[in-house]
Amino acid sequence: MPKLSYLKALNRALGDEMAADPDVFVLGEDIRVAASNLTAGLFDRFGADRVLDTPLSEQAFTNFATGAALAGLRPVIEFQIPSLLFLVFEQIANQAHKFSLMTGGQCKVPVTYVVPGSGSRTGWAGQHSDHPYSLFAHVGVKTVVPATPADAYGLLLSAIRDDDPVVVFAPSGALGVREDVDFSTLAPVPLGVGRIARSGSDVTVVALGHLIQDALAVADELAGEGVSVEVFDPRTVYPLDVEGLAASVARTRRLVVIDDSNRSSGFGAEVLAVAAERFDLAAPPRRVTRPDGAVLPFALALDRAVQPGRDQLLAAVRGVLTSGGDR
Amino acid sequence: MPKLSYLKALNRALGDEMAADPDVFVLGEDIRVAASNLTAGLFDRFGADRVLDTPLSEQAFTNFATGAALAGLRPVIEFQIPSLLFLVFEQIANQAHKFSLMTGGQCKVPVTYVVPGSGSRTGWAGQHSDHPYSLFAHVGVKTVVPATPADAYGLLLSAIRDDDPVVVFAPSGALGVREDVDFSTLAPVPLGVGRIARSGSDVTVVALGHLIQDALAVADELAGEGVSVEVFDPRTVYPLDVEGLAASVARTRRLVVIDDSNRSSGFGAEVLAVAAERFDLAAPPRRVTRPDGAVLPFALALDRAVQPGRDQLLAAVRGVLTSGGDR
Amino acid sequence: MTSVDLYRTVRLIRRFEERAIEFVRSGEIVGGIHPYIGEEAVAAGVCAALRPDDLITSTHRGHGHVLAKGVNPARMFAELMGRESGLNKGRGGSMHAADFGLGILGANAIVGAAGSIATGAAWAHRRRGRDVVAVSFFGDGAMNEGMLLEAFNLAALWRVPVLFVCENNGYATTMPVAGAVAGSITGRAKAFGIPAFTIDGQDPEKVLAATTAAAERARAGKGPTFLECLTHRLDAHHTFEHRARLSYRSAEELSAGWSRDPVEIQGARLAAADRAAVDAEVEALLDAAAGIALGSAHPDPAAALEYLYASPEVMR
Amino acid sequence: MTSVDLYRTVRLIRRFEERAIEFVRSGEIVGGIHPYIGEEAVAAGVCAALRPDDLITSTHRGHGHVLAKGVNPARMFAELMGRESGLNKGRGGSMHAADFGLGILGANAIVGAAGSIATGAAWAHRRRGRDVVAVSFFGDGAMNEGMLLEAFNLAALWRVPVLFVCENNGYATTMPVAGAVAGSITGRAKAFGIPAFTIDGQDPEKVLAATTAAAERARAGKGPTFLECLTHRLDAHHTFEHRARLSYRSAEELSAGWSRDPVEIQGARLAAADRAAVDAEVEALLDAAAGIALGSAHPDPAAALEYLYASPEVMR
Ligand SMILES: Cc1ncc(C[n+]2csc(CCOP(=O)(O)OP(=O)(O)O)c2C)c(N)n1
Ligand SMILES: Cc1ncc(C[n+]2csc(CCOP(=O)(O)OP(=O)(O)O)c2C)c(N)n1
Ligand SMILES: [Mg+2]
Ligand SMILES: [Mg+2]
Repeated sequence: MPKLSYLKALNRALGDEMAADPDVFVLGEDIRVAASNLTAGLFDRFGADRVLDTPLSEQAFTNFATGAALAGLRPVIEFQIPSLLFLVFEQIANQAHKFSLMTGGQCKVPVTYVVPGSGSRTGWAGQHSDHPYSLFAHVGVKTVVPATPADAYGLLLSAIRDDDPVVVFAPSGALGVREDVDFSTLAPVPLGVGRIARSGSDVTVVALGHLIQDALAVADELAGEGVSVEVFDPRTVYPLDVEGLAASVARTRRLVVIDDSNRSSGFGAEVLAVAAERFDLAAPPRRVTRPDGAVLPFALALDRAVQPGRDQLLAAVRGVLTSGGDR
Repeated sequence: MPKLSYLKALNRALGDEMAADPDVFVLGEDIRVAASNLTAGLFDRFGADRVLDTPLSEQAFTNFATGAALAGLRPVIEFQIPSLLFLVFEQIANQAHKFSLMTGGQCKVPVTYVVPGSGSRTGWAGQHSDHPYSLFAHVGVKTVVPATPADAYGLLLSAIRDDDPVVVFAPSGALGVREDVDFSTLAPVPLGVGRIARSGSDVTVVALGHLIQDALAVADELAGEGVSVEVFDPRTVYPLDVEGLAASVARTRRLVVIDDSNRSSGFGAEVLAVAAERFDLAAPPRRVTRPDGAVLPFALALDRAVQPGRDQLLAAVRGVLTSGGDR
Repeated sequence: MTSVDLYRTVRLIRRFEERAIEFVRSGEIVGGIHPYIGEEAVAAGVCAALRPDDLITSTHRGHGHVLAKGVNPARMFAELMGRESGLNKGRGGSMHAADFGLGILGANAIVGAAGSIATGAAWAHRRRGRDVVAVSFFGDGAMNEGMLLEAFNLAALWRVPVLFVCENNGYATTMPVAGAVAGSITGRAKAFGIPAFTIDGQDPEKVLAATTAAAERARAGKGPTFLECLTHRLDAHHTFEHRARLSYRSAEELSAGWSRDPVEIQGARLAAADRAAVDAEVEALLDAAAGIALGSAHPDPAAALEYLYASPEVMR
Repeated sequence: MTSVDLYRTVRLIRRFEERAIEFVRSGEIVGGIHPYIGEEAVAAGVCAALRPDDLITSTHRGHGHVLAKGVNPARMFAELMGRESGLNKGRGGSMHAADFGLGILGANAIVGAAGSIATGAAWAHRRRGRDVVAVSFFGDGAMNEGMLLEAFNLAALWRVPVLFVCENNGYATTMPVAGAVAGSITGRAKAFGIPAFTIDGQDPEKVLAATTAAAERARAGKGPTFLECLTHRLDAHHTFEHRARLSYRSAEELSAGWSRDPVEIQGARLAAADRAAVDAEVEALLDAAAGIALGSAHPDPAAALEYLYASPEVMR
């Protein structure tokens, strides 16, 4: 079977959907020459009206996409760096997201925002290393963080087809992931539905995006010690697949989340809050996250120290396995 | 003793600190005539160089304040409406917040951002009714939501004196609160330290800002039924006073949060996550929040329906009091 | 569009606003409004130049724009009163009136936000081969919002059929233009290569003429035009000002503004009998509209989150 | 400032960048850099006109700015290598070099962000009675960022002693100016009432002269000036481009740029022996600097969050 890389899967999904639906177009910076490769080949295939190279005017082009969506199109915006989402936060959270309710359902805003290379990029430092998916979950904008090439393909497709704004984070650490794929099986992956990335029975590890690889590695390592780790990949940050998570935790009764957000009021907090409200756990759950308020320092070892990693996950999993007698 | 209103307390704190420290100045829209009353009297007292009426250029004047702070001043920005914080999210989260770490501690950015009238303002609808304090907690910007006039005074003072950026949310629903105050006792209230707004022994209700009034009302009502509710006011959203909260919960072993954020990945989620990690509760905790992704509809009854209220809090408290036998 | 039609529109807006202010006073409208009184000629003249399928975006001070574009006053009153029969089913209120069937993409409560939305919508229609024009209304204060200036650039670069209509009423809330706008308003548009004109915004016929020319230019594929309409806000920034006294302009300035009342300017062009007939017609229309609005149902609080998502099926 | 001094600066920047690119290739610098090669005359000329207590803000392509403002090349190399002895103690890297002791308020990785920061800092100093001038460097691409345009307005309104230096190198990454900037670059500044000049950015003496005049004007309380410096980026947008082939400009265009190499333009003004002496001096300086940087310690990962808060005591 041919290998498909995550980045190529995104590119393929975008191209397939542009071919299938003439209302889909893509805009962003340096997308004509496809600096990030997300749009590789698309300018030649679809021309300047469907692949719109923009000036550095993120706020205006984000609202421009909202306007185009209100007029019936399905824009996809590529954002070169994750912090550009801070710059257009008003345009997404306060404009695109609110149109449907505020107009009493008169319109829809099917815009997809894609960040190819979210989270830390080695050596890009503080202003280019954010992973702000929890912010969008908080304001209620549909948000996905695919982990595998097939999911990258399928979730991007669903995002574009969804009638609401959807943010797609493609973590830097996942872009290079490759997978054997039968192309004929590539299909939309529904928003809001998680998957079991690895089944297990002793503890559920919730992970997203590139951290799935770490979760699987930790699961492997612990398997050698006779511990059976289930890895649950919600795929969609918001809406969260609470039922899928509940089903996993019902089996394992132990829970650890690894999350590349900052700790406070992040995705990990949400998972633990749901656990506190609804799950009957045998031990207190744990979260492995970026620290509160994290700013990623430039020096590589410091950058790595601030990101959640395998060692911390291992320690957290061990922690929930040994604690809990008092519950 | 004289009565002090919450809004007047903010105004007094700002005036006192401007008198005490010539480096403090305030900028914002319509602050010369003091449209919101936050700056009432200050233009006449301190002049145009200390009370700077700005054009509608929120992004630039937010960074302008950062620049002035880097040059040694202590700017206070008034934002007329809460969603302006979305518009300047990059300038706060990605600029002001990051300067200290990224420069290796060479500088500080002591800017205070004040929103007099955050949350729902009756009849101002979807784009003017946000309460985005959880977003700042997530990115790690110090954030306070005072509940009483004395706290409004003391927390604003501490915010201005703090060497980091601090966001001060003054909820619309709290601005009119009045309190008997001996002015000579007005003093800074430290950031990061909560208070017990009412002591009790059966359940801890965590509330912030205007919701303290609802929490106290519910506590009153339940007192009539023989239930003793402790109301914990963290005052600071970030950093959260986990020790204070832990001390309260250690006594009550039951926990409900009422929070005017959206539910997902909000302040309520953080409190429940901390509870799940650290507290030994007798019953699953609950949160009473805005719904996921909430956009406040204009019609009054709908606006109210989307905000967390007393009835929901009452039901949640009753719920945690009766559940928990299975733990 | 005859002089009578233009008069009918300015008169309709004026009387709608006066009644709306009454409804604010009586508590039927909660939260207040930003009255358009004094600026009616801009909305009337601009919208008279548009086709039904042309688009507009409006502002916090938007009642005039949407009335001029043809909304049913009963549905607009109902919206202001938060009723289910309102334009937005009571979900939007004064600052968000929208009627997509009439090309009204919504009023926007964020100053400067809608210019780029209008630009995107106009571009989308042109891409589909339609010769639709979009108008974005905004105030002098919006000229200082970077996102609006960015929109000028996109519109100019891509020759988008959008008209930027700046209602320069001299103030952004309490901030006078001179304190807020360095350089000139039209100079900013010209800097992006957009033809820009300053016109008398008190005279609907002049506004109509300028807009007609700009719309033709846009339809012909020649790109955006900018119109600075000099006008006077003759009432409060917002009805809260009726209670809070904010001192930022003099009584003389206000009465000078009243001497150029657009209702009088346009009304003077009609024979007295015709004018009286229109006045009566407008009154009857608004009586009926107010009655319908007052009689219509409040939305069900249980449906508070209806319409939150257009694709709610994935929400679980 | 003599011709020799200006030559020393352009030569220093050039050789610093060439060595930095080598360090990227060898892996000593992680994450790559945005080389300033070809644009050295702008930084050299501008900073030569400044006093030590004047301020600058810089960009993602900022090594030249900070070197010209006087940073120690050893500390700059060390910063690029993420060492504790770096300007920012290894916490900032290529896009964030700051040296507050030298008036360098930091490079900024967000295009268009720093203009308003420089404006605020300059305003603050003036309020304190100091006649300090701030310079904000940015590229042609930044001219489309609304927040920068907003900064022009504040600076002009409040007559802030700030100079806006636009390095027009023809491209924002791969986007040519003509595709991105409607109207003209200087026209945008003029629209805010800011005097704006287009100058030859390859000649450090011309840049120095223009900046000196602008700085005097600012110090005299006459407000901001805008300088568009026409220049050529003679290397990649970023070193990643050395691997990824992006086709957006021709070989001819690039070689035309090289025919106006600022190092040659300024070097030609020196006697051969003087030039050789400077070259040797620069090489010795950079040899030593690189050696110091390579030999200095990596920060301790346990201190990864040091400096996160300036008032950490409230963090619990
Ligand atoms: C981005 C933004 N900043 C501030 C506000 C608060 N605000 C609402 S209307 C207004 C004044 C707008 O002035 P202008 O654009 O001249 O329009 P006018 O009210 O005069 O019609 C302000 C400051 C807002 N709604 N949005
Ligand atoms: C607001 C913002 N948008 C996009 C980027 C990504 N980016 C970094 S540099 C750059 C090009 C900048 O062009 P220009 O301002 O002309 O400066 P130059 O690189 O030519 O020196 C882009 C798009 C960014 N860092 N910030
Ligand atoms: Mg105005
Ligand atoms: Mg450039």
